[in-house]
Amino acid sequence: MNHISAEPLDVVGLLAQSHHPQAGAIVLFSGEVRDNNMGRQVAYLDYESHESMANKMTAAILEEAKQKWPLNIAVAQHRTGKVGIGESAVVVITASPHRGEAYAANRYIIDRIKHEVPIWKCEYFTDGTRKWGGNCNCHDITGDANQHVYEFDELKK
Amino acid sequence: MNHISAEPLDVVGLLAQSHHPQAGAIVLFSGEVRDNNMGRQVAYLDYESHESMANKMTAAILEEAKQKWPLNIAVAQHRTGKVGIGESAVVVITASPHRGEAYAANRYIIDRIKHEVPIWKCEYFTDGTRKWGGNCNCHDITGDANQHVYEFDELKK
Amino acid sequence: MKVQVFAALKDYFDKEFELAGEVQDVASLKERLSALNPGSRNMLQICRFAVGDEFVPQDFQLKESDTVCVIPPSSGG
Amino acid sequence: MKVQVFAALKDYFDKEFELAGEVQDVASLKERLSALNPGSRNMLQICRFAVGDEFVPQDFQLKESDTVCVIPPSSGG
Repeated sequence: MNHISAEPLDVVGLLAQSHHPQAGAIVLFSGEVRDNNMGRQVAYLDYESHESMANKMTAAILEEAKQKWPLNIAVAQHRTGKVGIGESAVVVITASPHRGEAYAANRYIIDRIKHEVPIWKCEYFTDGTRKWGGNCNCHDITGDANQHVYEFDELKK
Repeated sequence: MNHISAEPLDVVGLLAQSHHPQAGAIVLFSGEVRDNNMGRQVAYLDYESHESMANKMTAAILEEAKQKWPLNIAVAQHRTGKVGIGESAVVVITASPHRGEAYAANRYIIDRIKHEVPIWKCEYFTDGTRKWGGNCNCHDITGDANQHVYEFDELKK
Repeated sequence: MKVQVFAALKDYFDKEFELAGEVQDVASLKERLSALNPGSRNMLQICRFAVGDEFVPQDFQLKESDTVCVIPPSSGG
Repeated sequence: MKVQVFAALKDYFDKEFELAGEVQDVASLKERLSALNPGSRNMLQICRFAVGDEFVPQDFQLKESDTVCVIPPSSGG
């Protein structure tokens, strides 16, 4: 599976395929484009990636999630190019025998993708301006571009 | 919306409808029937409900979730009747501006449904036997049929 | 009064039946049902009771015209 | 060597360009690029560098034949 897609993500199609006779819990996350950010009206987003690295790194994150939790299914796809309001920019699907693991793994995967995988968004606003945005700024806290503060860790505190 | 359905749940259809211009995060949970439980081979499940109470209580839980978190969407449906392996017995969809709230509210809703809403499953095994099962047994711990130990609370510890 | 039972309780009682004679409150009903079918006693101890779609406490006063639902612990999902 | 930049760095550099002359390691490359376009210095400080799809450290020795990718902090999702 290619984890980076220039075509619209087929979120419902991916969900429809995500069944497993040993999986009692399916969790799906879809990150969709909002019409506003930080008080400004958003027209659309444009995503760019280092595709080969993003693909490999996403696959590695899914593998690590499978090592940590007993997952029957672990799928992730991120969109590139122009993504309109309400469209999906990223989808993560996890399935496991019980629900705790499916939720935890899903959160782990999306948090790591957002912090680590070389994908960038440019916000285009309705006033015609644009802004490269929402960068992971964990280096401000950790002092190291390779050290992140993950939301899934913060939840445990 | 009827939260109790004797017809197969249209999980992908419900997801397809779940968009909102202010929602940056959609989380879907589907509880599906596994082919085994406690080491026994399951043929199918049969769910029964006190439909009018289950409907009202599910609606109330969704309302409470909306009070606790800024949700753009909060949907839940539970199946009744015979549900085969890999079919969905319950679906919960939440959407919010940011992902933390959508995950937390989703978990809160499914945990409360499972503990509180008058719906019961009977497991039918491949050996021809059946068992009313998986009852919430929080009263063993709390001494009160109305006091539950929720998974979403345990996560914070 | 009319009594409705659900799930595992149907192994002990008809799904819906008439209970003749006076039953003062929910606690008394629980005793009556346990006496009627001793195998159901443990299950009844952990059930909740509802009248008119609302859960009612042990001391809830029952009327002859009530329909009482006996609600075992949930096992949905 | 060949340099590829991404996202906000494209406001300072061509997406892909040749850098003539010797560049010893990643730290030196970062200096060369900052000198070339001082407005990019803050951004470059927080970027990671990759050769052959692998992140490389500051003291990674560069070869004339390398293609170096300059990777700003991620902002996917």
